[in-house]
Amino acid sequence: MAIILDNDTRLVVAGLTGSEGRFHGLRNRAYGTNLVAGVTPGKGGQDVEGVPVFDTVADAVTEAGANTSLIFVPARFAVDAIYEAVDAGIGTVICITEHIPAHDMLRAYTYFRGKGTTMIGPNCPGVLSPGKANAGIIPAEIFSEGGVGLVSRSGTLTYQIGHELTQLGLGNSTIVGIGGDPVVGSSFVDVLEKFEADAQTELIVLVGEIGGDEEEKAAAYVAEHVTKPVLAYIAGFSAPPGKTMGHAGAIISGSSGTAQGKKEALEARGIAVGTTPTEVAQMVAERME
Amino acid sequence: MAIILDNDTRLVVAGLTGSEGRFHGLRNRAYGTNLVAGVTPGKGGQDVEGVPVFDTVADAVTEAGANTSLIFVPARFAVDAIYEAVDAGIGTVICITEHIPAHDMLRAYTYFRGKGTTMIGPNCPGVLSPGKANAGIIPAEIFSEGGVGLVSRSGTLTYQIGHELTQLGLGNSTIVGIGGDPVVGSSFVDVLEKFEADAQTELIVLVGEIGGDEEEKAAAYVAEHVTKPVLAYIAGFSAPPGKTMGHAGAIISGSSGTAQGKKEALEARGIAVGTTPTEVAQMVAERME
Amino acid sequence: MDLYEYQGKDLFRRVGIPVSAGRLATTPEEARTAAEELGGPVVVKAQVLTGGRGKAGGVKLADDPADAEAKARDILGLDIRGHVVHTLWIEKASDIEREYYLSITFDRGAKKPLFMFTTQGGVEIEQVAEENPDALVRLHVDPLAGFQPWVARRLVYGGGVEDPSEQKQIAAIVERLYRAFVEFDAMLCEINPLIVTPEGEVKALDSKFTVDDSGLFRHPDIAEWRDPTAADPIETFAREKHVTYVKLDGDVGVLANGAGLGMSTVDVVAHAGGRPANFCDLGGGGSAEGVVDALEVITRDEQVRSIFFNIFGGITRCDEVARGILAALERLDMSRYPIVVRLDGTNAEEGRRILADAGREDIHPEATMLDGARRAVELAGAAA
Amino acid sequence: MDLYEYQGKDLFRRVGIPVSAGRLATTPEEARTAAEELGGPVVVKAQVLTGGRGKAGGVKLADDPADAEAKARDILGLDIRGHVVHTLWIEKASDIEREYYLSITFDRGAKKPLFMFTTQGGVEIEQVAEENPDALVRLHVDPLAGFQPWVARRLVYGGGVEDPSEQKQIAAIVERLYRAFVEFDAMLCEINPLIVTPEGEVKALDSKFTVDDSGLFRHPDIAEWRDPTAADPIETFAREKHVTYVKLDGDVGVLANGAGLGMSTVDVVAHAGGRPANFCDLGGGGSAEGVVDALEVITRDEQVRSIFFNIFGGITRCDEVARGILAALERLDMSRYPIVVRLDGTNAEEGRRILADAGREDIHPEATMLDGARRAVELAGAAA
Repeated sequence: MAIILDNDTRLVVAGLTGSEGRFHGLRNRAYGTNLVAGVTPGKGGQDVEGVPVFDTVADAVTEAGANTSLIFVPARFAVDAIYEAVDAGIGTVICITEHIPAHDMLRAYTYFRGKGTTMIGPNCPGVLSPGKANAGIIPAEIFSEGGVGLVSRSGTLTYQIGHELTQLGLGNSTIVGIGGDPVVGSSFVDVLEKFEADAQTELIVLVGEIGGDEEEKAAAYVAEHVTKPVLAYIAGFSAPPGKTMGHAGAIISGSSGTAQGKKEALEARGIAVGTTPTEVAQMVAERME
Repeated sequence: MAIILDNDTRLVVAGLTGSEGRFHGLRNRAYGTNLVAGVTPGKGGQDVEGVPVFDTVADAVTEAGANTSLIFVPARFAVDAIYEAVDAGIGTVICITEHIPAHDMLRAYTYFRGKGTTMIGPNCPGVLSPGKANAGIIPAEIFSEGGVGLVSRSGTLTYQIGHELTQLGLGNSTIVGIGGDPVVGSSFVDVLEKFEADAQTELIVLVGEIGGDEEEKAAAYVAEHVTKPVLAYIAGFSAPPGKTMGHAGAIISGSSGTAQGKKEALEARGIAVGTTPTEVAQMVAERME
Repeated sequence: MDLYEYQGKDLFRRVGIPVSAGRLATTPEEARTAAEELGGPVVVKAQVLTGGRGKAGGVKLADDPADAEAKARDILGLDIRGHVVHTLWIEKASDIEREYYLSITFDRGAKKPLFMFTTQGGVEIEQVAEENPDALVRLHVDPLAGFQPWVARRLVYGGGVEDPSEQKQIAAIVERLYRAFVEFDAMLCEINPLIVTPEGEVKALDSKFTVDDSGLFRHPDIAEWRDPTAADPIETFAREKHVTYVKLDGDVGVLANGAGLGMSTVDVVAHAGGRPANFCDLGGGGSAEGVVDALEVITRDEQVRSIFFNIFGGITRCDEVARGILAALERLDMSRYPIVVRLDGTNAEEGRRILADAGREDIHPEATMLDGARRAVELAGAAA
Repeated sequence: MDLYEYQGKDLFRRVGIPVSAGRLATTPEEARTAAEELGGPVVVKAQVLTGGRGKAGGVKLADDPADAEAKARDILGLDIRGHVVHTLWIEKASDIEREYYLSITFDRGAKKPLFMFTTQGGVEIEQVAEENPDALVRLHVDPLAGFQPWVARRLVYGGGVEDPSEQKQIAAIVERLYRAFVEFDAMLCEINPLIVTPEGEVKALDSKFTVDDSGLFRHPDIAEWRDPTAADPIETFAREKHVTYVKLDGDVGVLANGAGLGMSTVDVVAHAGGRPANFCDLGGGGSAEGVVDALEVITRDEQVRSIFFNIFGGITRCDEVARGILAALERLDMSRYPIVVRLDGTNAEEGRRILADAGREDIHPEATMLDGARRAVELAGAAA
């Protein structure tokens, strides 16, 4: 099973002929992902190591049966690529690109949510369903297949926790990096809903960070709608207010968005919060026994 | 039962302090409609013959429990009144105003359809559920309660047919004037769906006219989804191409939108089309026996 | 409101869509001067609000100013499908390598703007749609999300444009056409043909532009472009009188209240074997004064032999209509016209009584729409 | 990017939001000249990117040019919450009848712009929200449908503004503020206070404006406003080197790849009993050159006593990081800093071998993040 990506995934990479798109697209294919097409306007008819390139996403859907789009195009063109994918009937859009203007994403978000599209990112490492498919830049080799669903606003921190899990002999159903921007296509709640419905997922780890109130909303959602055990980790306890910590969304404004506030909100709903990545992994191992 | 308006209707009139809004709003109340509020910015706190006036629709919802909005404000302000009603949580919006720019309605349509609002009009005579409630300018006294659902793009033509029905001893569940503009909030299909689901409605009369392809779509919809008998009348057989016939939407463009084309589309789906209003009424009477 | 080619091109120019240089001319002499100013060969184009002017001899190439004057002389005064040519657009002639088609319309069914593009330009788009539907790319735009660059790419790549410079130029034109469509409250913006010159330049060789009448208040400059000479003179008079009127080609004058009832009345007159002279909607108000105005409009049509009033009173009060009829009979010369009157709905009885009390022989009351139509047809026949 | 009051007011002026006339000054003499030009009493206002300047003595009324010069002298050089005043905004003084509050922010939770308005202006909005929540009107705008006039009415009537002229002026300001918010890619536009003068004129007496860094490419003029003197000098240097760096107040320099791992590393250092000196994200690429740049930035902070590299290689290759560390040790004076290195993920073994082969005593390899943090804390303590 897994979520978002599975054996039915037919991936098209927007920007496959660019250096990043090519590198990661082919890496994803090497992992076993069914990479069926690339899209680069003006390069239709070419191919990248045997993967056909089309001028438009619509062509990739019609000619190659693409159902999932992975976006690697530069920030100024990325929102257009999102609209294009949605309007071409792509059901799942994963956008790696960072520095997309927040207002552009705000409008795009309102649009694709109305269409029922599943969107992950932008400014995210992508999605990996170990043993099935990988779309993005997550180093798949450090993860193995299993029952832990992992959802995170951060990339490398996810790898760190995944690595600790692997070392404890635990695998993952799906790893979802939802991204660190102020507006992302899927929130924790959206992904929790999918994990709850997924047969493979036995336990969920939520990796949050300072800024916004998505962790607080996730806590409320878990209390009401999630029957599976949920554990959490929050980064940014030492962050000063008013400074963005790398991610555009990771900023404490006034008294809201602090790591301590998030930890308390989660614990109030019965979700245990680990102090270090190592501790979280150990807590997972205990629950999974 | 009836559709759109019933005994649970709690009407707010946007523009109640204007001459038209006042005249028709009070007429609707005199008919028995539960007129709970009026809205005119800057006149909050006043009343019109005992009906409280508020500055905003939100206040009319909160303070007076309004759930249906009837819009009588001038064209330049009418779209704003639609958005305001939708955002205040009003579930049914009926807009009488004519000459609203088509682009404004196009955007508003896309917006309120996404919110699940039922919108009737603009440039329409309103909705009447005989014996229950009347919102708009339909002369209620010529209609009686009964089993015929009547949906029309035109006002007076509706009265004409309704009058002929009344003279044959037949009554109506609801009379819906969907309006004669290029973009209206509810199409024939939207209203047919409601009539099909309505226990009171036994038979449906659809009154179309030249322009657009809503009658053709209705024909296809009836064939697939409507179990109740449907009869039709189309106006504009003698209309020349390229001239708008009073309604902005009543225009034959190229070979599309002709009365003959609509008649054929309806008959191809087994919907009988009367040649004159009188004939339609007689056909209804035969079916209702 | 339909715009002339030269007006549409003015709007194109405002949003940056390339068009050829040109001048207006209303006399052969002005055409000559225009050709002199423009230099080189020019095209002399009849400005009429109808299609098919090319076949009708309304578009001609002129090699020099003298030729332009001669061609202008030929074209001015031509009757093209009932439209007499009063104005010419003199435009620098273009060499044409290829002809494409691009338009954006108001798709009422989908409730979205619809782009259409094909490289098979220069002919009627309906013909392409019928004979070679695969060559026509159709694409909707979400009115709230607005234009996105991929829309232009889908049109250009989907249409099979292969030259990168052409792709780029057309994509820019697509985006600007959308801007024109929204900014000017258009119902239709069509470029046919959109040409490619031998030098690879893409430009709009023609324009078809329809502006939403309800949006005109935002565009006073465009509203002023309305040309009273373009429409039928009676329709122009009707517009001045604020009467909704469409001229038809028969002898039974028709008045009704409401557009739907009006159309239906025209149909019923035809159904009764008559030939309606017009469509005329008294509107929702239907004051006595409005009735007088409408009768004044209708009787300007010399073909009219009888008049049929078909009123179903809602907001309109039948007594008011009856008073209007009597007022018109006093103020206008109505002696040639038998008037059939059918009144129903609000205050119908009072209206009927007012007319009866007037005791005029030229007023013929009827109880139903169908009977009224039959009577009016009969009276028109008798008067002919 | 946060804007100074005078910059935000410049943007307000561009969209038509009324503000008082003013001048910039960086010396007491300029303040005097500004006051002379403006005429009458002026307010001398410290331009700093932090709140609370009023309480800190950064805003003073001056009766005449001489007084303005004196007040400017008082304020220039003040340290307000760590921000030294270099620039003053000299503004014509306003009489204040009432103080309101109006803002629009990016509501990340709702994914919509959020307007807030209250007639209880002039104080921190958080305080109003807490003490008198009913007095605060909160209203979202749909980002696709955009601004609609009713939004302004709901704010104005809901906030209880009773004077019709005020209602109208504020409604116009609301609409313009939305335009500023969208046009300038703002994350926050706040007017506090929005004042009403005794003459009934409504205007913005202050501005708080934050522009989305990712949107700055559309606003080169605003991007140029970035003031290098406003930030910590090391952060300014980091920006020049394209290193993502936030200064903290400890002695353990921290480098990690990725923002999340970076924040977590800082936390784990604190958890291990240490005091992190900074947050520093090497970014996704993590080239050897990037590592040298990051080390150069971190070691500008004289408080740093030890450095902790915490790398989990994904796209970042650990061998590249190792080479960068060795290159930095050659090119920079790193003798004061013991360096703890934890490498995992892509090419981790090769990276560890490269460091081991270098045989340097100042490099301390550790196998886990937690052990690495503990070691770095220990070494910082030993070095202190």
